[in-house]
Amino acid sequence: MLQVAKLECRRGDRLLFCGLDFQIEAGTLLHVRGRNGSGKTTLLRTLCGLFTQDSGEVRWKGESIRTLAEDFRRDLLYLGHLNGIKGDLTGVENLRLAATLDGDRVGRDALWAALGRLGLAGFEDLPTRMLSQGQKKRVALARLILSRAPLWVLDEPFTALDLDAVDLLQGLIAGHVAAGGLTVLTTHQAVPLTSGQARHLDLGA
Amino acid sequence: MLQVAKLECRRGDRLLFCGLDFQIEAGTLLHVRGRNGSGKTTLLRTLCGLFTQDSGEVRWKGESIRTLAEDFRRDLLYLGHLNGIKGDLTGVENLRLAATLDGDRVGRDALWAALGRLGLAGFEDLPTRMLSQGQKKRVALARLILSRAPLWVLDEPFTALDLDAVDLLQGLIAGHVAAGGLTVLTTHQAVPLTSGQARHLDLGA
Amino acid sequence: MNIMNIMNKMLEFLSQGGYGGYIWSAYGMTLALLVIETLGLRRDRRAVLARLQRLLRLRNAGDKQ
Amino acid sequence: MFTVFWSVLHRDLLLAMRRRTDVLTTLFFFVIVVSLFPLGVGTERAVLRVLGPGVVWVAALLASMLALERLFAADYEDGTLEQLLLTDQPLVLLTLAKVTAHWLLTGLPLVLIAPLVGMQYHLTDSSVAVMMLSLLLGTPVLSLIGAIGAALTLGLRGGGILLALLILPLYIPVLVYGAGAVTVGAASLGEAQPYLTLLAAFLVAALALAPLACAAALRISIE
Amino acid sequence: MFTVFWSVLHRDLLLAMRRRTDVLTTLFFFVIVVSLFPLGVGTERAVLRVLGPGVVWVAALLASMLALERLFAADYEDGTLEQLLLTDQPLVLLTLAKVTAHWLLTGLPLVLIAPLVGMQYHLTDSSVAVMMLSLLLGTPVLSLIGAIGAALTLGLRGGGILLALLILPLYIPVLVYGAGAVTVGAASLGEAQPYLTLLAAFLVAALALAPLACAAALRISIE
Amino acid sequence: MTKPWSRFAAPASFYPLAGRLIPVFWVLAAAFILIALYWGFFQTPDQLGGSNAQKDYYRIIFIHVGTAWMSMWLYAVLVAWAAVGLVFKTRLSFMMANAIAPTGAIFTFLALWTGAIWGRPSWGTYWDWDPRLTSELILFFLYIGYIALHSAIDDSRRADRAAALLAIVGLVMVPVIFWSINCPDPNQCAALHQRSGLGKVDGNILFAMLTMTLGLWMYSFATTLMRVRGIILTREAEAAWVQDLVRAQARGS
Ligand code: HEM
Ligand SMILES: Nc1ncnc2c1ncn2[C@@H]1O[C@H](COP(=O)(O)OP(=O)(O)OP(=O)(O)O)[C@@H](O)[C@H]1O
Ligand SMILES: Nc1ncnc2c1ncn2[C@@H]1O[C@H](COP(=O)(O)OP(=O)(O)OP(=O)(O)O)[C@@H](O)[C@H]1O
Ligand SMILES: [Mg+2]
Ligand SMILES: [Mg+2]
Repeated sequence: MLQVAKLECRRGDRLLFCGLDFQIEAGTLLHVRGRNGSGKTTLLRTLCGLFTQDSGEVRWKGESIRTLAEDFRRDLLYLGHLNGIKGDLTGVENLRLAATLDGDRVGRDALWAALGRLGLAGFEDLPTRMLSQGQKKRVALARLILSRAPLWVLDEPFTALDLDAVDLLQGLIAGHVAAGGLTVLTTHQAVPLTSGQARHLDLGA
Repeated sequence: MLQVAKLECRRGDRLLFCGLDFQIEAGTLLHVRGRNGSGKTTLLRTLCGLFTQDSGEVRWKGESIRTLAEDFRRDLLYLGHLNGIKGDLTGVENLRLAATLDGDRVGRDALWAALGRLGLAGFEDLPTRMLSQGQKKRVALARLILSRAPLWVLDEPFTALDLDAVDLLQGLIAGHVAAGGLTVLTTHQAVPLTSGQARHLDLGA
Repeated sequence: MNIMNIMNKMLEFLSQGGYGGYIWSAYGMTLALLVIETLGLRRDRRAVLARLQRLLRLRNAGDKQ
Repeated sequence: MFTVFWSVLHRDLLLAMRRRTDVLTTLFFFVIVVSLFPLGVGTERAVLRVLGPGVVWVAALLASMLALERLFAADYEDGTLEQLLLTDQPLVLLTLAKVTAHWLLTGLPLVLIAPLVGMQYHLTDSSVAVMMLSLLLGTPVLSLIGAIGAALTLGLRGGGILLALLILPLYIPVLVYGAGAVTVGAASLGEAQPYLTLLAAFLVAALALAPLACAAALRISIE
Repeated sequence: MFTVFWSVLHRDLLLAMRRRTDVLTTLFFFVIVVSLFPLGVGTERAVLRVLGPGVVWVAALLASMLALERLFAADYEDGTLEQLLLTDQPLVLLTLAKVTAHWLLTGLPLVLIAPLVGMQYHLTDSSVAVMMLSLLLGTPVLSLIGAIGAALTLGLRGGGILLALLILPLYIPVLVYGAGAVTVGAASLGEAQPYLTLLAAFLVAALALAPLACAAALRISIE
Repeated sequence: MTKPWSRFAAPASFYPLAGRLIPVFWVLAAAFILIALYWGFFQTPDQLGGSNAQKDYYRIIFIHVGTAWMSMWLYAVLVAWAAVGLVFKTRLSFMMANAIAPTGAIFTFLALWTGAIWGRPSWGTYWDWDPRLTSELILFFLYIGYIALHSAIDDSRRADRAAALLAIVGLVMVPVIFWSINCPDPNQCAALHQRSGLGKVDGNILFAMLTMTLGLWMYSFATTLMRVRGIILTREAEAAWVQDLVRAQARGS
C-alpha cells in the first residue's frame, strides 16, 4: 500500500536521512523511532506530502502521491504536533468543520457521540481555548473516530494525555489496524496490537 | 530567608491555590510538584515578582519583595520555560550581556570557561540559533556558573537535556545548596543533594 | 376637532417646519442605539445565567459520579 | 465542491463574529488614518477636495495590507492551515474562500464607510458614488494580491513590514486608477467609466490568477 | 548604572547589525508611502508643495508605528524580556535604552532621508531644513509614546493594527506641530521657531513620563 | 479587606445593591427624558432669533449637547475607576471602568451623529474640521482603543490593568491633543474659540437641555450597573455566593 523508495531529506544544510526504503501493507502499524532532532517529524510530513523530499519517492497503491494529489489526501488523516483546532470555536464546531472538509456529512448525534467517547461530555460547546491542553488534544483525536481514511499518520499522539486517554487511543489504533487500516506514528511508548502487524523504523545515528 | 504567607493566585477566573504558606532557609532545596496546569509555573513566577498574586505576600529576609524591588532581584536568578537567549548573538555574547545586567564584570576567560564546562567547547562563537535545543538550554544554564545570586528559581531546568547535562546540572544545584544557597525548582526528576535540606511542596488537587 | 384636524396637527408636528428629516434621524438614531444597548444587555445577562446554570448542572452530575 | 467553499467561508465569518473587535479594528484604522491628514495638511476645503481621493485610496491600501498580516497567520499557528492543505479539496478553492471572507470582513466595510469619508473631505455626491464603486472593484484586488504576500511571509520575523515592502509596489496600479476615477468622477459619473472598467479588468485577472499563486505560496511556506 | 544603559543599547544595535534588512524595511516603507501619494493625487507642483509636510509627517507616523510592533516582541518571545525585568536595574532605564536604540534605527534614518522626500514634493530649502529639524525633535516623541502601546499589546493577536488604533490618536499633537512647522517654514526658518520649541517641549515631557508608563505596561504584559 | 469602604468594593455585596438600584435609575431616566422631550418640543419657540436665526432644527440640541457632555464626563469617570483599580487593586473598579466604556462610546457616536445632522442645515455641510468636532472624534477613537485593547486580551486580569493604563495615558494626552487641535498655530491661539455662552441661552431651552442630560446620566447609571452585574457573574463564576444565586434562580424558574 504505502511504499517509500530511496527517500532523502535535508533541513537547512543538514542531511537527515538518505536512501530510506520501506513498504507497509494493509493492517500494519509502523512505529518510527529516533532521538530528538533525528528527523521523525520530517519523515512523517514527507509521507503526507507536506514536506518535499530532496530525492526519492513516496507511493500510495503503487502511484506517486504527487500524481495522486487529492486522491491520496482523501485516504489520509494526519495529526501533527499542533492540534489543528480553532480556540474560538467549540469542540462540536471544530469537529463538524473537519468532517465537512474531509467530505463526510456527519450528523449532530455522531459528533456529540464522538466527543463523548473521548471523555468530553459537558465540554462539547465550550470554545476550545477554555479547555486544558489534554482536552484540546482529545478534541483533535475525536476525528479518528469519525474518519474513514485508511492511512493514519500520527506525530506523538500520546503527549499531553492522561492514562485513561492513552488507553483509549491505543484501543482506537489497534482497532484501526485490526480493521485493515495503516498507521504510521512516532512515540516513546509501546502500542499493543490485538491483531495485525507491528513494525519499527529507527532513524538517526 | 524566603517566606510565603497566605499566598493566593488566580489565572483568568480560576483559582489556582490559596492560603499557601511556607518558609525556606539557607541551604535548602524546595521541589514544587503537581499535575500539568496545577500552577507550578505561576507560583515560581510569583516568587520572582513577575506575576502579581491576588492576595498574600512573598518575603525575602523578612521584607516584602515588592518593597525590596531591586535589592531582591539582585539576589535572584530565574530560569523559566524560555531560554532567554538571543538567537542572533553567540553564546559568549549572550552570556556576557547576562552578566553585565546582573551587575557582574566577568572576564573573557571566565565566559569561555563557563561555556566549556557545559560542554559547549567549539560552539562558543556560533549564533545560538544554529545550536540544537539542548545546546541552547546549556547556554542559558551557563549563567548558573557565573551567578553569585543566593536564590535560584528554576522552572523545569532538565527538559531538553541529555543524560550528561542532567548530571552536570544536578551537581551544580547540589553545590549551590551545599554552599548555603536556596533553590526552588519544578521537575519530574529527583535531585540528589550532597548536603543541605530537600523539601517538597505539592500543588493542586 | 375632527380626525383630519388631528392628522394635520400630527403631520405638522412631524414635519417640524420642514426639518423633520434632520430632527427625526437624530432622535431616531439615539433611540435605536439606546434600545439596542438595552436589549443587548438583557441578552448578555440571559447568556451568562444560562452558562452558569449549565456549569452548575455539570458540577452536580460530577458530584454524583 | 461548493460545500467546501461555503464551509471555509462560513468558518471564517463565524470566527470573526466570535472576535468582533478584530473586524472593527481595521475599519477604525482606516478612519483614523483618513482623519489624520487634515490635521497635518490643513483644513481648507479646496485642498481637502483635491487630497481626498488619494488619501482614501492610500488609507485603503494600508488598512488592507495591515489586515492581511493575519489572513493566514492564525490558521498557521494553530495547525488548522496544514489540515486545510491535507483535505481532498483543491487548495485554490480554499484559498479563494479565505480571501473572500477576508474581503467581506475588511474590504466591504471600507466601501460602506466611504460616504462618511467623502463628507470629511467635502467630496461631491458623484465623487462619493464613484469612490464607492471604485473601492468595491478595487479592494478585492488588494485582498487577492495581498494574500500572495501574506502566504509568502507566513511565520517570518518582522512579517508586517516585510509584507508591506513586498506588496505595496504591486498595489500601485489599483491606487492610480482607483484614485484617478474618484478625481475624474467629481464632475460626472460617466467620466470615470474607463477607470472603473480597468479596475473591473484587474479584478477579473486577479480572481483568475492570484488564488493559484497564493496556493503555491502556501505550499512553500508550510514546509 | 550607565553601563546597563549602554549594554542594552549596544546589544540592540548589535542585533540590528546582524539583521540589517530589518532596519532598511522601515526606511523603504517610509519612502514607498511618501511616493504613493503623487500617484494618487496627481503631480502638480503647487498641490504637492501644499501636501508635502502633511504627507511626510503622516508617513513618518505610520512607519514609526509599524516598526514599533517589533520593539519588544522579539525579546518577549525568546524570554530575554523577562530576564531584563529581573535584573537589579531600574526598568525605566532599560526601557529608555531600548527606545533609544529603536529610534536610532528607525527614526534617525527618516531624518536623514528627508531631503530626498523634500525634492519629490518640490519643497523649498528652508522647508527641508525645518522638516529635518522637526523630524529630529518629533520622531523620538513618536518612539517614546509608541513604546507604551507596544508594551501594552505585547503578544496579542492582531497586534499590529491594534497598536495603530491605540497610538495613532496619541500622535496627533506631534503631527499637528510637525507638519505645521514645515508649512510655516517654507518662507523662513524663523517663522517655524515656536513650533519647534513646542516639539522640543513635547520631547522633554515624553522623555520624563513615557519610560515610566512603558515600564509599568511591561510589568503588566509580562505576567 | 478590613477598611469599611471596601465592603461595597466586594463584588458579593455590590451585586445585590446594584440590582436594587437599577430599576430606580431606569425610572429616573425615563422620567427626565420624557420631561425633557415634552419641554423641548412643546414649550420652546419654533425659531431661535439672533444674528444667525435657526429654525426648528435647533431641537436637535437637546440630545446633541446631552450626549456630548455625557461622552466627556463618562470618559473622566472611566479613567477615575481605572486609576482607583490600579492604585488600590480593587477588582470592582476595573469592572466599573469596563462597564462604562461601551455606553460612553455610544454617547460619543451620538454626539457626532446629531452634531453632523445639525451641521447640515445650519452650516450646509455634515462635517467640518472644527476643533470641537475633531476633538470629539478623537475621543471616540480613545474609547474604541480602550475597548479594543481590553477585548484583545484573554486573561481578564491583564486586560483590566493594561486597558486601565491606556486610559490613564489617554487622559494625560487628552489636554495636549485637544489643545493642539484647537490651536494648530502656536503664534495665535486666543482668537480661536467660538465660545458657547450658556448664560445667553433661553431659559426653556436650557431647562430641556439640562433635564435631557440628567436623563441620559441616569440612563448611563442604569446600563453601567447592568453591565457590571454581568461582568461580576462571569468573573466570579467560581465563588460560592454566585453558585447559591444560580441555584436559587434554577429553583425559582
Ligand atoms: C459632528 C460633530 C458636531 C457638529 C456638526 C456640531 C454642530 C453644532 C452646531 C451647528 C451647533 C450650534 C452652534 C451655533 O449656535 O452656532 C452646536 C452647538 C453645540 N455643540 Fe455641537 N457639533 C458637533 C459636535 C459637538 C461636540 C463634539 C461637542 C462637544 C463638546 C459639541 C457641543 C456643542 C454644544 C455644547 C453646543 C451648544 C452650545 C451653544 O449653545 O452655543 N458639539 N453644535
Ligand atoms: N524549520 C526548520 N528549518 C531548518 N531546520 C529544521 C527545521 N525544523 C527542524 N529542523 C532540523 O531538522 C532536524 C530534524 O527535525 P525533526 O523535527 O524532523 O526531528 P524529530 O525527530 O521530529 O525531533 P523531535 O523528537 O524533537 O520531534 C533537526 O535537527 C532540526 O534542527
Ligand atoms: N496566560 C494565561 N492566561 C490564563 N490562564 C493561564 C495562563 N497561563 C496558564 N494559565 C492557566 O493557569 C493554570 C496554571 O498554569 P501553570 O503554567 O502555572 O501550570 P504548571 O503547573 O506550570 O503546568 P505545567 O506542568 O504544564 O508547566 C493552568 O490551568 C492554565 O490553564
Ligand atoms: Mg518531532
Ligand atoms: Mg509550568
